[in-house]
Amino acid sequence: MKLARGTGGWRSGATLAIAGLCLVIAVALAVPPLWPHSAIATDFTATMQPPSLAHPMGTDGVGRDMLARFAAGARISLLIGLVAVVAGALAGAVIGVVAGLSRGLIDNILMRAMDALMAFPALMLAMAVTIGFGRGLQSATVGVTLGVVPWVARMARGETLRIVALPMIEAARALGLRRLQLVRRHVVPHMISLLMIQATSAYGAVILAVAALGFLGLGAQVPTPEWGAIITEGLEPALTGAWWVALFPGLGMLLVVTCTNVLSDRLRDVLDPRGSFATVRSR
Amino acid sequence: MGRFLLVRVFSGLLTVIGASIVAFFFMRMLPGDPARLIAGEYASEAAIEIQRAQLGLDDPFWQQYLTYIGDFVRGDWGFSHSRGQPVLDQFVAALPATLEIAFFAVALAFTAAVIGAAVTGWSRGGVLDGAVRASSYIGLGTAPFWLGLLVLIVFFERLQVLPGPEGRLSPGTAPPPRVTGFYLLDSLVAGQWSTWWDSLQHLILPGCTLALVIYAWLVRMMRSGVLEFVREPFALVARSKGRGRWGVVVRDVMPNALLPAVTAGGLITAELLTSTVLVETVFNWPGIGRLVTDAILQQDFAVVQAFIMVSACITVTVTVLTDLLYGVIDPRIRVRAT
Amino acid sequence: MTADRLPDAAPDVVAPLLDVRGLTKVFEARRARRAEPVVAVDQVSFQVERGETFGLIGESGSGKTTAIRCLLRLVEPTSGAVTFGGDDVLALSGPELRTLRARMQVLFQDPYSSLDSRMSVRDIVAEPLTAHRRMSRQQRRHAAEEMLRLVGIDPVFGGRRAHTFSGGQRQRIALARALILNPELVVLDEPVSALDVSVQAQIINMLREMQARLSLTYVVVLHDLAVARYFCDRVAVMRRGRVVETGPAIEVIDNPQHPYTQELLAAVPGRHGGEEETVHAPG
Amino acid sequence: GSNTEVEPAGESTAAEANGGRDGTLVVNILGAPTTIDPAAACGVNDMHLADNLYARLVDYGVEPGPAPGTTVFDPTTYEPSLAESWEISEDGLVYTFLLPDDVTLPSGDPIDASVVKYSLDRAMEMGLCGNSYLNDQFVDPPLIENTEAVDATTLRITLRQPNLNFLQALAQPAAAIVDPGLIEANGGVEPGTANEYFANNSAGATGPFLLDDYEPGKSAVLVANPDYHGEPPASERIHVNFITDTSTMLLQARNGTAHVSVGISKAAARSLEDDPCCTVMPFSSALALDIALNWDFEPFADVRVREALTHAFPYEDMLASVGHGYGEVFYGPLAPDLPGFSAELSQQREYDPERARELLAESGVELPLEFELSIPAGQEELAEFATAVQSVLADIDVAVTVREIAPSERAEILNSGAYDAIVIAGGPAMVDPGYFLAYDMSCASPSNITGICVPEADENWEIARQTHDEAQRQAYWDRVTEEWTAVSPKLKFWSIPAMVVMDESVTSLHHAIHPNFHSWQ
Amino acid sequence: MTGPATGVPATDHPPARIAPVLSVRGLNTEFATERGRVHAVRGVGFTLQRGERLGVVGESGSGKSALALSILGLIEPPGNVVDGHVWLNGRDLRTLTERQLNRVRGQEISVVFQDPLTALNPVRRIGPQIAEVITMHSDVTRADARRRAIDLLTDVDLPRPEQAYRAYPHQLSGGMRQRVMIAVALANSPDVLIADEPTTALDVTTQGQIMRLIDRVVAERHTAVILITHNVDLVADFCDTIQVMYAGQVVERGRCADVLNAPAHPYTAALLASVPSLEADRAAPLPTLDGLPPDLSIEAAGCALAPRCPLSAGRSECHTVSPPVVEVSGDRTWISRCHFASEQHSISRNQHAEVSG
Ligand SMILES: Nc1ncnc2c1ncn2[C@@H]1O[C@H](COP(=O)(O)OP(=O)(O)OP(=O)(O)O)[C@@H](O)[C@H]1O
Ligand SMILES: Nc1ncnc2c1ncn2[C@@H]1O[C@H](COP(=O)(O)OP(=O)(O)OP(=O)(O)O)[C@@H](O)[C@H]1O
Ligand SMILES: [Mg+2]
Ligand SMILES: [Mg+2]
Repeated sequence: MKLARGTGGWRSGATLAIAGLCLVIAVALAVPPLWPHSAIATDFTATMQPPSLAHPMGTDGVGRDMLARFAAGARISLLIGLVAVVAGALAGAVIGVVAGLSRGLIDNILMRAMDALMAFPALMLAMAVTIGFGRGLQSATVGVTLGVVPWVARMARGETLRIVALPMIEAARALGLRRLQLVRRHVVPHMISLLMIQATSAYGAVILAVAALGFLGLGAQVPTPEWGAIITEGLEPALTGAWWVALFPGLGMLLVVTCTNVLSDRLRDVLDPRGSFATVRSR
Repeated sequence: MGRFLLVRVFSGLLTVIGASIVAFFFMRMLPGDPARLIAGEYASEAAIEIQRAQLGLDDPFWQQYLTYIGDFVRGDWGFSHSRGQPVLDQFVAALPATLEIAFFAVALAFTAAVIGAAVTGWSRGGVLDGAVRASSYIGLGTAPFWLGLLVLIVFFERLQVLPGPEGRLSPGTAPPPRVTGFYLLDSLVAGQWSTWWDSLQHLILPGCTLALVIYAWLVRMMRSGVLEFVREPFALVARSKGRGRWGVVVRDVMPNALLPAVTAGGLITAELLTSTVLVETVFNWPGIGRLVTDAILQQDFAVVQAFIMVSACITVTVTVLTDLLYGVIDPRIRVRAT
Repeated sequence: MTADRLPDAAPDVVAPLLDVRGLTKVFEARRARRAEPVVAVDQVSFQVERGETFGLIGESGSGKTTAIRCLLRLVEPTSGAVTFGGDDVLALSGPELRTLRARMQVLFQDPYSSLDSRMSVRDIVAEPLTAHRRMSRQQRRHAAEEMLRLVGIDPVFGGRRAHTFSGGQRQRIALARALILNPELVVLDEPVSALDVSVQAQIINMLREMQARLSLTYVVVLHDLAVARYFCDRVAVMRRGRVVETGPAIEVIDNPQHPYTQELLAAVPGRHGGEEETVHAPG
Repeated sequence: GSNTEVEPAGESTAAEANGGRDGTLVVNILGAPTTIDPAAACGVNDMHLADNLYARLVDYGVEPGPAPGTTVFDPTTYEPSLAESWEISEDGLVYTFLLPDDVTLPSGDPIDASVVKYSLDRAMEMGLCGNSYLNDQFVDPPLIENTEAVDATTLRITLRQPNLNFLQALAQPAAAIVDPGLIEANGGVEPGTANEYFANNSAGATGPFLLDDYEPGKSAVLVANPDYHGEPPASERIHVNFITDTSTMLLQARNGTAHVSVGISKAAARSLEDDPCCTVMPFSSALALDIALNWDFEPFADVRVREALTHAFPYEDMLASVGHGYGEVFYGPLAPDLPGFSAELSQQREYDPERARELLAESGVELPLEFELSIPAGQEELAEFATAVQSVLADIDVAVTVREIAPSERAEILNSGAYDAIVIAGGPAMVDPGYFLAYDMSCASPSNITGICVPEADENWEIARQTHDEAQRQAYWDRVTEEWTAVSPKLKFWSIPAMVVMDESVTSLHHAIHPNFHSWQ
Repeated sequence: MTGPATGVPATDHPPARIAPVLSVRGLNTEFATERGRVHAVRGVGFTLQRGERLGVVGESGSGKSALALSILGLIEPPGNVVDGHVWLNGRDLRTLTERQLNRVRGQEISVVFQDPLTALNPVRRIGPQIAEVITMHSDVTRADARRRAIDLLTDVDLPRPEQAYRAYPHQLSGGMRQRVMIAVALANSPDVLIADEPTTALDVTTQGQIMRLIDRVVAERHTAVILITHNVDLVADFCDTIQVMYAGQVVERGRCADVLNAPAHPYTAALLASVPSLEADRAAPLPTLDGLPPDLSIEAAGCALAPRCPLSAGRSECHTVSPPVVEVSGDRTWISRCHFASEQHSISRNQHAEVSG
């Protein structure tokens, strides 16, 4: 019944979200090959230009075109988000399922380790990693991935325990299914949707974390047009009137993160198995 | 209850220890020689050697770790070479600033979130609910540092109604005599109205920036709680007793929806710590966040390491506390546990 | 199987299909909470003959479900003996246990949660085959459709997901799954209590038809005395983990000996019960 | 303020303008000291307070500055400070200082020769940066053979070898005179170790100001020292804010909350040029912006490659945009504001990408030439500069990767030579070409930070350092310059002026290599 | 609503005869869902006299709960009462404002729901949850309300009511919780009590106790009751009148004795037959209605039961004409919505004679 309410709004919300994401992806893909300016080429004759037709997002202090930088930044953010989320979700899922199925000592050790990782606010963990492994996008990616793992692992473990306790699994067990068959046929498929939901919502968080690292100078290095780093570059200009340097990357992030969050919520509404039981029951 | 408490505290402790190992591991991987950095670029080799020995950099990892933890527990959080001060002193000095903005932000965010969630429960999919949902999406999707910059551009650079990123008070304004360390309170205590007004003005932009992020998390959580509980039969029963829609939301649904929000304390704290670092940096707020970003710039890793450790401790502590608190305030657990 | 393990077995009668002796299950109290251990099943003994329908009745929490979960080895009983067709069920492990499970199937109470809502009903029904039989996909599919037809589901709907079916239909699907391995014994845990009365009758009819057709033995958990009387050959009345009365269904229900059974019976409202219960005249 | 009454009537506007100042001069300085112990201070940030808190034996001479009311230091002349006079022996090895007998510490103890000896010995014993400065980088063996308090008012310092810079060394913060009683009461002197207490506490009240309040990393409040041996400072009270954030610097300069801003960013300075709020003062300094090319990195071993790169940059354009027009382009070992500089010999290379390409082709280096350019982390201006370099070099098929490095790493890679090219924006602590080239060019010097040396010029450098006669010395420096430019050891861009912004209430300002607020008002 | 739907001419006034306490006319309720508009209650009408007990039976999804909520005006979006009147004590609840309705609910009409655990607010103590119904509707002091709440708890046979007053819902067993819910519902001695499956979630033995309790307390207060249940036997035991619902419509209503003896609607007949009784013949298969209940989002012509009805075979009007409401054997109080009500009636009579004979 939950679905019934305001479905139209939700559906159009999801459509809008997908449209928003597609827009950013399109910019990320299309601008670098098509746009005449490059993200790192400087132009000493056109520094700090406000947005104009020639430079729709203006230029920065060394005359780089901000649209080109925005697009390149979008590539970086979207890609890192994808890498971190996929890697983190995979690792987390494996850890969680193993912990959930093994119980006992292995479970304890794995989950303690996850707790230890989770004790840090995600950004702090990423900070430690980038400081340890050296600044840069690679270690930033590792850092944020590490932040995703424990959450997914905990979810996956909880889900594993929940699914294993479901009457459905008891039924399958009573039928004589093997453990591995159980995992493959029932546990994993039932977890996939939640995994997807969590991955989608982690995507936004990851993008923000990478940007925050860039902002702190621990992420992308000069002159990589990472969004967070661009915002840092735009800080001082913004206070002397050059608002355009920092504005667009932030807007881009807002768009991407909000869209993925909306999408993840919508996914949750559609995919959450508990939801689907509920609909049938009250029919 | 006693046993439950013990178990929870013990597991929290275990987590902190694990976290400290993780933090220590990464912070010890860093390139460059901390001894040289501390001794200075032109220091003699001998001086550097002495530094190394003092820092225990030649000891095996475990010993270094144990030494560090031992010192940490005893309140020796290392020496910040960038400011020539023990790290702990710096934290203590910066703490009131951070606490002030954090309290301000959390109070604001919590109030707004409760109102937002109640409105949601009342409007349920209506325009107002949509607005609440949108606001939470915006809060979740904005990078705090960018938002901070944005409000600075609007309210300081363009409209010039609020002060710029200059910390807690206008430069040249003397801080009020220290009682709590919170300027907003101290200036009241001292009756310094202009200082109070000044500190409030300075608090507004960073405070609201920080609050939006916290608000977004809180309202999201409470909202889903409210939407879940308004569908519960007891809400229907309350209505059948003759209570109005709004009354049901406020009296019957909200108490239920607020409870789970308590358990999010750990999450909120983590978010708060993270955002504080970013927001303080943008606004030059002289708190712990600013301290840390400065330290990052200066490669003063004693400070960063201490901060990472402390934030893990705080998060875990808050998580444990909220768990316990949940046990105290949720009758279902409270009664079972005692 | 040796006779000395079953000292009570009368040597002159054919050994029953299922022989449960002194079955006991104690749930240990959870550590963190101060709770007493729960004796869910307490020294339960009964025998089920081949081809009969044996009912376990009693109020909620009396240990019916736990008893059958024990004899299916879905939980490990604390003590007692279970013999099924001459095999000591509690001594089996691994592959032997799985083979045993093929002969001893189960149908759970809740048709909504005992089927994996993500799978097509054909896959659900064929699932036991993947665990126990070496068959090609085609063969499995064929067998599943055959079985679906048998329980009254049109095989053309085989591709649909379980959650698109009504409760009664789902219970049929679950039964098809339980029957596909040609089990000797089917354990039914409240097979109809989640269903509407009209559907309930359909399912009961079908269960009886299947029993006749496939010469099945049923152990069925019920709480509705009228249904028990109608459906079972013999019943055992359980209360707080113990069996308080056993005997042919008609005798036990029409002429209860134990006060608890009488109490149960008194609680049944009825249009056929004594007229003295009619309360008052309309105002 | 105590001086408002003696202010001439004509300056009443200024007095009105600083009416809100209530006597306190607010100074914003870029960067926070990591220590205020003069014996441990290394970087420029550590020296923000030293000259104000501690007396030294001698000080730099003073010249009128570029704007009315301003003065600048003269690195070539020295004036007595605490010492009333001094004598240098014929062989240049023995320095004898005559001290006043009426100067005391707040405790009442006189600041006599033993105090000075204690202070100098302390810096040397501790073996940190102060030791290096004091010995003009000759640390092994140390330049100073011994110090001796002959009597209460006579101090004798004996050197191992003659050194033209020694007076300048004594004008450095490293030669600050501290309070032995205070030191001994707080941990004394431990060889090889910095004293944690003095990292943020005054080590003695000997300078023009006392440290009234110090918040590490944030601010310091200085008040006039009543016991100061010289003229009392012009301002009774100075509030120094250490600013790490360039935008704060700009905002506070603009809205007048800081009367003087030292080290403001060039972009900010440019934006303030037309602002009536304040005056932008680019004081010339010995600092320069350059890129050190590591000769151990295969391609840079070839002089043609190095020369090619020098022709690749549109220096003027870059200075105008990236450098915001502050500074002066040049090519040579010495920055325009260092003694020994020759404008004629230090013409910047011509922007000629064609020639650059030809040279690269000639050298046979594999194209695209790839190298990593290290820059200090977190410095926006240098990041922009590196970006510009990267973009410009791309035109001649040279691919640059920029890497931001932390200070600790920087010291390490410089030490080990594990870098391709590194941006260096800086200058010598002692304004002397000999000192500067010791760490920037000389093969013989152990303190050569980049390890890039021009052996051809080494000999003349050595001679120049010993030459008393000014004209002769200049000739040697010119030769060094010629020999240096001939091999194009580095890329040189432009000199970096010290950017100071003051608001109209400031009437007197002195620019020295380290801030000296004595005459600021 | 049109006349045939309710069997009485449409008027906008309550029927004037002996004023019933509750009178429902032509009630229609719809839910907007993804699958379309689900017409859950279709022209339901009935009257209830003071102290009368009406049993509503029907299979899952036949609109019983929707009917109850529609009467109370508690249908929430996406649901909507599209049409109809609900006269309670002479006032049409459908014309009242929300504020006025709030005064009626809990005072003149109240409800007991199926699941006693979720029906009580889990984080509040039992006592205040009862006392607030009293304070909400009358000016009493807190102490008075408390006293009355404890009296009520005593009334519903809760052991140690003082203690129970301070308890949280989870500390009570299911049966006790349901007693509390009854106390809540009866706190202000309403004129009408709607009990929506009040015992389904309870144990067999507890069920009996609860029904006896309801029986006693409503008799004391002379409260009219609408008992919604799946269990025909329960209705037989407890109610005066039975109303059978199918697909959102009332298909048969009459005195229990009459209807249960010889139902005049095929659906009622099937419903009664499919429940095995304690005297059932074990050998015979249970009579069933094949097929599924109709999709309420489709407005089909003809009788809703037609596809499953044994009487409809070969009769076209079943599939094309919506059956009218007819009086059975000339009895005004016994109605059936079937083209062949009398035929069914006689079949049933014969069967009953056979069984008892
Ligand atoms: N996993 C478990 N851990 C602890 N106690 C349990 C567990 N499973 C069942 N119990 C307890 O065992 C007792 C018997 O439960 P069981 O489910 O067998 O009863 P039942 O007769 O099937 O009841 P119902 O009719 O409600 O299904 C109950 O008191 C229950 O609380
Ligand atoms: N909130 C809702 N949204 C959409 N449809 C609803 C909603 N509530 C009820 N319905 C629909 O209205 C119809 C009648 O439902 P109702 O709950 O009244 O049935 P019921 O007779 O009470 O069934 P049960 O015996 O299972 O309680 C069903 O088809 C149901 O799907
Ligand atoms: Mg059970
Ligand atoms: Mg219902």
